[in-house]
Amino acid sequence: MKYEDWNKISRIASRKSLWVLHFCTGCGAIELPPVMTSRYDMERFGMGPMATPRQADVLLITGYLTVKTLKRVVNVYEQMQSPKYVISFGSCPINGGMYWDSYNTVKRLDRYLPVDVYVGGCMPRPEGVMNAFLKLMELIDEGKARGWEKYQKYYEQYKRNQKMAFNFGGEENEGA
Amino acid sequence: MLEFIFAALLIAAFVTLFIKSGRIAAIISLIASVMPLVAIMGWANEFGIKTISFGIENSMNFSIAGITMHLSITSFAWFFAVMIFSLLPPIFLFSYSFFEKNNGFFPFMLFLVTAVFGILLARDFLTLFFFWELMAASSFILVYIGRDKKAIMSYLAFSILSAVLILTGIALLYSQNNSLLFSEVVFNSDIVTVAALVLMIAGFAVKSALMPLHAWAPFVYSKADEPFVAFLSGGVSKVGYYGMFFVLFALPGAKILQQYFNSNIATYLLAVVGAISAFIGTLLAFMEDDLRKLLAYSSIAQLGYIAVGFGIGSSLAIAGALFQAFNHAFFKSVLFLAAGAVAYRTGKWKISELGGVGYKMPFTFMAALFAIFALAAIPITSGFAAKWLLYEAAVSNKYIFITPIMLIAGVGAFLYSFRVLYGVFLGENRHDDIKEAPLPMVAGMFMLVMPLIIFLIFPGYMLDMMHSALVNAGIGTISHTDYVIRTGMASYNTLAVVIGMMVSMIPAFLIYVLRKQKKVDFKDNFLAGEPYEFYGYISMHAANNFYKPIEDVIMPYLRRGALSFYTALYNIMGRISNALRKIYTGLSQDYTIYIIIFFFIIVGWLIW
Amino acid sequence: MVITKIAIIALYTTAAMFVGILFMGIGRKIVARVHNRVGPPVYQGFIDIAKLLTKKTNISHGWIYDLALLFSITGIILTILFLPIGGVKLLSMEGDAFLVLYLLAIPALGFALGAGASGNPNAAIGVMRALVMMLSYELPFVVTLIALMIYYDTSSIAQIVEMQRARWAIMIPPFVLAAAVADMALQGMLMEAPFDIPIAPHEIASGPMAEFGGKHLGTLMIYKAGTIVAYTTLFVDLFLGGGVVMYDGSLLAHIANFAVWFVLIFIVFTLSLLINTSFPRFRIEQAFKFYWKYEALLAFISLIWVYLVVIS
Amino acid sequence: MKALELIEKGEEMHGRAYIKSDRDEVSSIIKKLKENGFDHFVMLSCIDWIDENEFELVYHLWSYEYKEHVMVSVRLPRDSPSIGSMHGLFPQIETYEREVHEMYGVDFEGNSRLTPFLLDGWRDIPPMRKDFDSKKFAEDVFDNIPEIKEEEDEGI
Repeated sequence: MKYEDWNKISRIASRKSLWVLHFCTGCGAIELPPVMTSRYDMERFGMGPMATPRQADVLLITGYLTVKTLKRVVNVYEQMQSPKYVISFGSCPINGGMYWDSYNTVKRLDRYLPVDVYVGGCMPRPEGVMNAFLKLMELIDEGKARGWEKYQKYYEQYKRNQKMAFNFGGEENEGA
Repeated sequence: MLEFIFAALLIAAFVTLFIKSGRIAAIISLIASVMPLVAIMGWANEFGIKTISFGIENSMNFSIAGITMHLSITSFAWFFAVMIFSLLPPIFLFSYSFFEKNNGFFPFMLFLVTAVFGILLARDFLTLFFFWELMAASSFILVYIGRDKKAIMSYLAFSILSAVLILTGIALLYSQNNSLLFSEVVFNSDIVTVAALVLMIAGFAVKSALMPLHAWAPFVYSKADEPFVAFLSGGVSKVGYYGMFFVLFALPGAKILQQYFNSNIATYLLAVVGAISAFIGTLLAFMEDDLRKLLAYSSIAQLGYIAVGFGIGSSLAIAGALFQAFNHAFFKSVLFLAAGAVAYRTGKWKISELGGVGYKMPFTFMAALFAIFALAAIPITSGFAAKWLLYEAAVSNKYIFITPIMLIAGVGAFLYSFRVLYGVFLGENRHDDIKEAPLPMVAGMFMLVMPLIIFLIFPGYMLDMMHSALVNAGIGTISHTDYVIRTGMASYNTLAVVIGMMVSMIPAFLIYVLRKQKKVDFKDNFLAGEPYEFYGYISMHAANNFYKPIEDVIMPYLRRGALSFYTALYNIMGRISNALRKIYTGLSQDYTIYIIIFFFIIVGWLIW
Repeated sequence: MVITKIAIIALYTTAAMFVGILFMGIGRKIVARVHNRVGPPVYQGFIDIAKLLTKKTNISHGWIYDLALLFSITGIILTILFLPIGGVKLLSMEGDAFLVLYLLAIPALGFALGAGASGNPNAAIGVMRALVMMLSYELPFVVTLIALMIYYDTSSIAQIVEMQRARWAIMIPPFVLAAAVADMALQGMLMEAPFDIPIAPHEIASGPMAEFGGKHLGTLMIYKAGTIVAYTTLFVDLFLGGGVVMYDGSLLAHIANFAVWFVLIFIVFTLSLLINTSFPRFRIEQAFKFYWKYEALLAFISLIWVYLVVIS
Repeated sequence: MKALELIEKGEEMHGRAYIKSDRDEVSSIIKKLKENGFDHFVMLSCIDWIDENEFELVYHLWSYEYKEHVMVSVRLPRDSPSIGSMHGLFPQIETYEREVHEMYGVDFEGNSRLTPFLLDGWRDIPPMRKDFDSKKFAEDVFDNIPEIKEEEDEGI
């Protein structure tokens, strides 16, 4: 699917009205409400929190992911309608953060889901979150935020990785 | 002509008595039921829809045991006959595949049809009562087939009550002017005639389940076979209203009541009873879990509207009432047949157990959907025109208490109509194994839905059919063309609505067509976020006690329902009969004492 | 002549829908200003709808689910056709207030069917609340409607607007009470804060819209915009004279009436928004009791008052 | 310390009463404490003394009356750790026992719900035991999940 012929209006439209599904895992969940208050006000970019995956464009993963939570995150991601983007907060989804040696924490999130924007920091401040949103808007505008296409294209590889994580590395039996 | 029809119906009834297989019996009764319909249509273009007069031309007199019965067609009977008898062919088509074995449904149904035909054609009170009893008897046997004790007992009690009321009414009238022929009955506004009128109206009201006399309806509707209940609630309840219409308007009953009380207090009471039964019927309907009981209460509510129309009495109101009767006959039969089709396939009646039937039975669902739209009076069906006339009449007569209650009952209809659609047909798919209902059933249902569409676009045709009935009853008519109804207050142009809808459907259709979409099955959505295979199967169908928050608010006020009134009545009767029983002590000398005492009373009364 | 009539109707309907979508953006701006926030740009409504309609993948749960899409837009445009806008009688000579009342039910029921077909339990509970809300706010609204009909002795909205030329209905003493009651009912119809029970995002995941995404949600946004215009125009037509200032059919009259109508529905909408921002959400029983106890009482008082005025 | 008066053998540690007991008299001690004011069951913790080849189960109780915290500890052999379930005394002990069972492998007779509780589809030895090397497990499970290989021509 050639990216350029995807008309410009729908790219502008999806950039200026991003609806956020706030998947509150780990300790980052409390970082989003300040962004909605009057000091930072993400609504001026047309962004608003949405209740269900069907209505949302951006999936916000806000902390460490255990294997059990990863199952739910993948299910929610697949229910969203593309074009969909993923932003992950904090250092845990990047490389497991301070739980790097834990038996249960998933290390690199982008092996299971295509992540468009990472926000570093062991829970970023609201300014960091705002920068992440602005960065995502830039990427959409330049046409670089195509995680959902990547997921569709390499679907088998993602599914294989997810199954391996669900079986804690083992290949044989089906994940419970 | 009439003799031929009666003969055909009775022969068919007797023949089907002895046929075992349901299929053949259904075919015979189908043919037999088409006969009256053909005759009625014959009279229509013979006399011309607008010109049927009160005449006696096509009459027939036969005498049993020396009493001559006078039967002939009139304009009111013609309108009600069209309404009731066009229900029959689809119902018999439906029951072709509903009954494998002929369990007595067909013969007694045909007896019931002859009885109804007789009532509509009766020209004197005796024939009216004779066929009324025949109708009560045959419908009682059909209820008996349902084998439910409570339904049988309540139906028996209320049929007897209605028969007694009508008989005393006739007796009082006979004492006035000792002739039974309708044409010779002369009315003078005195207490006896008024009492007779009130008793007869009450007698007819029992059959059409008005609020205080409705106690039998929920039991009977939920326990008898669906095709019979469809005809009972669709057709037979209209016979009650035919009687009421006849007594109030053909024999100038309403004018007598008006002169006697020199204000229309009596008919206003009838309107209030109708409005109350519409309001409380709706409230009870959306709290019910059994599908057929819900439809029974909704039937009581919709019939209440007709009583309101008759109560108001203006030409607008009666036209609205007759239109509503026509619509109710059709959409209520479709709903009961749809409930029958669902029960035929899933064997369940409780809404909480049903769910997702619409995906596997799309045609039954479509028929029920359209009937529900007609019931909820949505402007895309003919249901709205009827209710619109009633609202216009009520507002133009400045009835400020009846109109809000009626409108709220109308809006309440949305609640239980969604309950039926969601609880039974939509929601999470719990019935994967069922197939669509057999073809005859679906055909029967769609034949019943057709008139609702025809009279959506051209309500004028309906008003033409009513025209002769209204003119002969001395009620004015409504100015209307084929698709515009004009009343003093405003006008309703159905063509504008239909064209407006077509035009405004274009943007929606464009959006629907331009973007392609992917069908998604259920497992993907109702467990949003939870991995389906891990969690096992939890039923997520929010069907039972659906309106719980409202029930808790309304139920305390409805506690003293009509049923508690009847149970109290039952207890009193029980105590009185126990007391009376003590008289029969079984000793012969007590009886001789009673005879002597009675003899003295007679002698004393003669001397005094 | 017919062509110009159709052109006017088409123009006014699209203008009304345009104003509705504009009001969604303005509404969010006003709410933001009350929260001392900057708030989205005024044309945010258009962007949201454009984004939703240009979604790449759309999901559907069967033909009944798509029915919601068809019903909602058809119903709301049909309702706007039957409402006089700025004094211009589109089709409202053909139908009357009862027709509009029931036309407003078409999208609600079609939308409920779509939510029901989506199979999501949240949607079913949301629809139950929406229908109960409709039942509750319908009683006071209908009673005030009847009061108006009895006073003006007509049930057609166009004639009511016609008769309010000299004096707006709200200036007549009994109708001040009726207007207050109707305004609270309007709060329920627009599903603003104290009564946004059916679309509560926290408890039932935005209720009936739980499974609507992409173009279905886009049509729902257009329907929401339509309802904003339809309900406020209904209120303005019944109580504030339908915004008719100049009566000759000239172009200037059209523009003046349209402007006055725009200002009036803006005031009514802002009033409901200010109530929206200052109230938490009611529970469904509280809303039902509120409408059927206090509001109905006030409504019946104004009805009887009008009845007495009419008789004397 | 009120707890020490109640049960003789025990000493005071960091301001808390510390009572050593063995397998079969633990429930009687806890029952006694519960009846005399220690009605708040704080938690059940387990320590893995790998060099002494023993598990130590510590039942923490608190009394609002005396404002005292008492720790009843039990030593279990590491290879076959099993003890009677206490959920008769305090219902919530059942959940703590499930967690200790899943994380350490201690068996509690009488607790019917020793099913997998926090870990999903776990097939290794209970992870909190000292002989379980979490770092190595994390590396060989999560680190060798293969990269997503993309065809080079369409580098995004």
